[in-house]
Amino acid sequence: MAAIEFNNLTKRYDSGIHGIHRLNLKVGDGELMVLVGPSGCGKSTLLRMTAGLEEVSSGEIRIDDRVVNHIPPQQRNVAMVFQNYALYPHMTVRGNLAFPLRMQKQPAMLIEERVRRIAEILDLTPLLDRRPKALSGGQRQRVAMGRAIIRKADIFLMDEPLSNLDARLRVEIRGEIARLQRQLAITTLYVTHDQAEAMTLGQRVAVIDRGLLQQVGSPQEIYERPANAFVARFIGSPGMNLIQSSLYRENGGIQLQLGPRRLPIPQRVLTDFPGLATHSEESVLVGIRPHAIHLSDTDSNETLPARVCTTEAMGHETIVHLDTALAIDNSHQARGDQTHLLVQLTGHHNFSAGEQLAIRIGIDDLCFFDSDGEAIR
Amino acid sequence: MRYRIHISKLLSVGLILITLTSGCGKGTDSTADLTLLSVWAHAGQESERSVLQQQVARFNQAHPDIEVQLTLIPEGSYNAQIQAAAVAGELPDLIELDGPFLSAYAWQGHLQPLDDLLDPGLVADLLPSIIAQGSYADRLWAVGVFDSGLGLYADRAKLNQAKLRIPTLQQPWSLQEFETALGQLAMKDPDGRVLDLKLNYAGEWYTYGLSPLLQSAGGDLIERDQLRSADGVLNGAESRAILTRLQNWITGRLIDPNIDDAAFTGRRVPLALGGHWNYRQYRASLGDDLLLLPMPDLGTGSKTGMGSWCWAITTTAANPRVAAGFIAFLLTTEEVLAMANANGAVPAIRSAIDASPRYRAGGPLHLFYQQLDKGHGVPRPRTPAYPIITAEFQGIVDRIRSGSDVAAALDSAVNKIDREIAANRGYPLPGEQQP
Amino acid sequence: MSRRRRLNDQTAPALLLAMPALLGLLLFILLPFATALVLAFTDLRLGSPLAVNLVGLDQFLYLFNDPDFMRALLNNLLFAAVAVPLQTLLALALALLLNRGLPGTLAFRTLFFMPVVFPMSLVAVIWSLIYAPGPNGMMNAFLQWASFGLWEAKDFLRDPLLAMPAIMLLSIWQGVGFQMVILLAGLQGIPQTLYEAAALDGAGRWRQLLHITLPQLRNPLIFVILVTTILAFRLFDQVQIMTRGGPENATTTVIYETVQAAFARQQVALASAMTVVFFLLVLAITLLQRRFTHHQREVA
Amino acid sequence: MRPGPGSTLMTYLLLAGMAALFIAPLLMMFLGSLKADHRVLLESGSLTAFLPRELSLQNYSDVFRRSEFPRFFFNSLFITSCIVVCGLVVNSLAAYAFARLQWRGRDLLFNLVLALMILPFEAIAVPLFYGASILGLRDTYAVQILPFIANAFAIYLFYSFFIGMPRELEEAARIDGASTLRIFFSIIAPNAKPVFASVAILTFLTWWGSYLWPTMVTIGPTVRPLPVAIASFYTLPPLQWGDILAFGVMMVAPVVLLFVIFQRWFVAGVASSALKG
Repeated sequence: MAAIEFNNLTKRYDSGIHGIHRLNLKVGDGELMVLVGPSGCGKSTLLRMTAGLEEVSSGEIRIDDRVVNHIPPQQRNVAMVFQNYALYPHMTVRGNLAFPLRMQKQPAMLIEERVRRIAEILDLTPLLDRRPKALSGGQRQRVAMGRAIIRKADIFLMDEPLSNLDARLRVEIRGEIARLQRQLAITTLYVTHDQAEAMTLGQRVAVIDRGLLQQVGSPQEIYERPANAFVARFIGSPGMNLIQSSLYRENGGIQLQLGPRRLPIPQRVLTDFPGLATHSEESVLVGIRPHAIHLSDTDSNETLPARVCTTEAMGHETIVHLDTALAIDNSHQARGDQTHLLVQLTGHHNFSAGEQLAIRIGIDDLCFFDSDGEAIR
Repeated sequence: MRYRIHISKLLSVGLILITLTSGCGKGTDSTADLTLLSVWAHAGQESERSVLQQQVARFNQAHPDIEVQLTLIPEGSYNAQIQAAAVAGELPDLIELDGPFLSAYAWQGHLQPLDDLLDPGLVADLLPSIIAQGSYADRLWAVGVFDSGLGLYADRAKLNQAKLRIPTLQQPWSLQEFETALGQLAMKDPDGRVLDLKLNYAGEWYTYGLSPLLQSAGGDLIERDQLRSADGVLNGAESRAILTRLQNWITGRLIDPNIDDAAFTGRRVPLALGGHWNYRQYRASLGDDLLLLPMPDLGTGSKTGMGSWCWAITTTAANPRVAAGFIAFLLTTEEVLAMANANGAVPAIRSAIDASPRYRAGGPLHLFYQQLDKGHGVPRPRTPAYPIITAEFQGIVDRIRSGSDVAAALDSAVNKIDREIAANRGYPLPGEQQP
Repeated sequence: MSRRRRLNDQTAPALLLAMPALLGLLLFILLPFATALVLAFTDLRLGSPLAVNLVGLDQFLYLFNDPDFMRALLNNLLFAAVAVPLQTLLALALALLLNRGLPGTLAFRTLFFMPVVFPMSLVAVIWSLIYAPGPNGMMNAFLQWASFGLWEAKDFLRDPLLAMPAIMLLSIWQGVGFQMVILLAGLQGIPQTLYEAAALDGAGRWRQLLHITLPQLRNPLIFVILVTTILAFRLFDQVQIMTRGGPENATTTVIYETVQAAFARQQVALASAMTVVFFLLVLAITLLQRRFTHHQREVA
Repeated sequence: MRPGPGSTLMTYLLLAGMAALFIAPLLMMFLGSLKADHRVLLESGSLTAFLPRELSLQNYSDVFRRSEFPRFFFNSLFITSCIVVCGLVVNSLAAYAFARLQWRGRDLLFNLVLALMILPFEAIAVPLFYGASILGLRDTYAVQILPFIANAFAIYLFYSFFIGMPRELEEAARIDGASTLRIFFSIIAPNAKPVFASVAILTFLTWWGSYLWPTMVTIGPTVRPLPVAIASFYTLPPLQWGDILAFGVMMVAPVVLLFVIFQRWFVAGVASSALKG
């Protein structure tokens, strides 16, 4: 059991690709920390530095208060599950499971016993004499897990362990991993690019982009109070709508320009976001979760006209792409271009393209970001 | 298919092997008070090999305190191997050498002179040709237990048919007679090819078998006094003339190419240049029709080839006396005869000649002995340059055969030989003044 | 300074692992070659009691004025110029035939490849028998049969005109399987879709061969040509066993001359110079090939 | 390229013709080895060369009587096995260090190794020969083995294979606590069997047939390998073709047997040598 601490951790590559830049993060003893971010953001690099597979350029990594920068992987007592599992193809499942213990020169009796137990836990007993080639994806994944947990490492490192599985299996094993981790209470760093996986699995989630730590917090916190426009866009499916907008000081209050309309910001919101006062007379980004936008039957002062562009029917919900007078921000995109306002409606809705709708945006559901994308709080 | 080779095990075996082989050199077993005498000889014909092996066994049995260890080396690379061993200082105590290569070894300082090691009585009994071939710079370095014989084998019936005179050593065929004989014989011959020069042999045979023609005509391979240059000798008028004649015989279709090595035994030709080693087979084929004739006198007398394998003691030999003892043993009458009977060569000592049914007076090969005894044998040039001389002469014969210009071939060879001698500064003896 | 040791700096274990091989290469390849380079500029003759001198380029000058050595070079070039294209064409033809995937292909491939596992020394001996002079020799008999009796029995290995072709023939026989296998692997790597596309575009068998097969085979072809060319310059075993360079230098080769100079005549310096010339030749061929293949990569 | 029936026939005809040319020398060697010496040359000019008549194993027993065949065979086997096995160890280890380990001077040294690849053995035979002579190593096993263990081309073949192996396997093993050597032997080597097989076969073929070097360095029959033995047996008078061919058959039989059994590996091994460049 151990806590991990990254202090000013930096990884530079000769090729100029950014690795990790001055990252500070603490992972508590027994905690499951999910590192999430788009591919190439540096999250795997962080994991591999923790494992000792990559050199640290500057800063330090501490495991249990011990600086491990120069300690080779063999001596860090960490276990790792690789994206492609890295099972030893020439060994049987039994051989794979036993390998870490054999490296520790454990007595054969004990190895046998531990392999048997782990196989039981992971339901691998009937597969013990097969080779990896003869296993299904899920089975391989379980062997990889088994190989990691068999040796009672201080730390688990998991590098996208579910990405090679189909969607159903992924959900299933996700739960299993969470259960195992709680049961074993081993400090775990879990890397994924899938925000949903991050949100369901992590006790805390660290969002990373372009080598920089964007935000750390519980899934709830990250979802509700994204630290910046990137996190706002990245977390949630679909991500938050970001609208270019401006604040105006008028009549002693602050008003928000939202498309053609100017909305006064009520006092209770200003209390929640005291920072808004310092950003009046500036352009800001307004974020709103797609599910917080509602349809309105009547045009009114509080509604905006919108035209249906496309609809994605998912069965239990419908996502509607709307053309509006709102200027959608494109500069903080995490996944693809977006020019429409997305609205997430529960239930099934039938709209035809071009249909005119009126939408209502509740002022209480908004988040605010300054022009750099930092959250205004 | 499943390959359950454990590579890691394989690899560890490999590592062990590395350590083993790097340690395993040659076995050096030596027992106390047993004098070891290492001997290298060429692996000749099977009969020759087995006689030598028997001789070694006999010697070892007769001398319980001496152990002769014999190594037989293939003839093809024999000289190269000895030279390489010399470089490494790994020469055995006693080596067998092909006569004409002796000078090179002696000059390089690998041999001990035999003058003081052999019993003068024994030396006196040796054929003069053996002494001649074994001498270099006025010392005796090697002695053979047999010498070689070269002559013209002839088909008596055909010679009689063509009404030709049977020449003798006292009165050999002259050049004119020889050419007339060729012509006469050719007229009666279905394909006109009447002489076998063993052109299929190639290699050292060319120098051994054909250079006596050169010498008989007054030419030579190299100037014999100083042994410094071939210029004016090998490409001199006499050499050029006789080799041109030789070329004419070949291109004039008088010579059988002897591809199947059966020109004479198949009685396709009535005349064949040949050596003592041919006798057994020829006799079997021609019976009483077989004649052995002296080489023709092409101007300066009948000349023949000589020299063969001989024994020399190396400078590395710790016990030259023991080595000389082994040589003396090989030169006892019985042993000389044993070997000469096996390979058919001319026994090296007179006492053995007398005991040899073939070589004694009246024997069918007595001529070979006479040629050697009476000084008709010309040793191949006794200079360390001999290897290049013979290589060049072989090249000359090859080029002549294919009809190239004789003078050009000779000049080019002379050029190479002289360059080689110059490059070695004329092979100065240790202590000799440099020119 | 000791803190500079980096986490993944594995110099110590790496040297341990690489050392035996590096040591071997150094001792048995680099060092001897460097020695040859140096010796080529001296007049060293092994065993000679005379002192050694530096002679500059004399040995090289000698070589290029030495008709034997020039003949050896010429023979190597001749061998490369004749045997290499013939062998490559034959290998290509065999590979194309086998690539049709007809039943029994495996047996044929086995057969064609079989001579490759034969040591050249054995091949030389077998073929010496095949080339036996006189009408009893297999090659003579075959040619006589094939020419309806017009062929006059020859002594192949002692005929200045025939010796080299004879050696070429057996070399091709022994080596063509090697090339064939490589070309076959290359052929099997050509996507079938290319042929289908070409067929749809109306290309016939020949045009497919010309415009798809050959361009796609470019790299394997260059490889086999290079290897065979280098082998042509390394020619030795056959010559040593069958003809000893003869007749009249008709089959002498650079390596044969080198071995003769070094081994039979102890002319170490001269042999070293020959070694250097030989190496430069091989180097030139290799560079030429590199150039060709690189060109190809840029295009593709 | 789907051949029609006509071209199929044509293909078979061509293949059969070529096959006849390829098989004739082999068949003649095999049958000749079973015939009396004088018949070999006599019959080689006619189709009787290929007729299995009056065969006997006499030549084979003659070979054993006339030469030390078992010794030569052992010598060849021992020398070649040592080169192959030691070569596999030494070259694969070096290739692994070049392909996977981080160390100073690696790239420089590797480029040097690549450069050595184009240096054919013949170019160093002469100085090597004198080196061996001066060190008194001639006529030993060592001199026929040691110089050929380290091989730049083998290193290259291993290197190409290792560089293509997934890194994760080694990383997993490192995390599992395996040392560098341990990783090599337990993880890398077992998963690189194809390249080990290729290199083993190429090395074996090269040195089983090696002739130039052993003619230079062997003197007597003690450490003489088969290629030199057959060459000297061939020049050893009297020339008895039956015996010579029997010698040849025995010399090549094990290799042919291996080839027929492991044919897939032979072919793959040879083809893999072309993947370079």
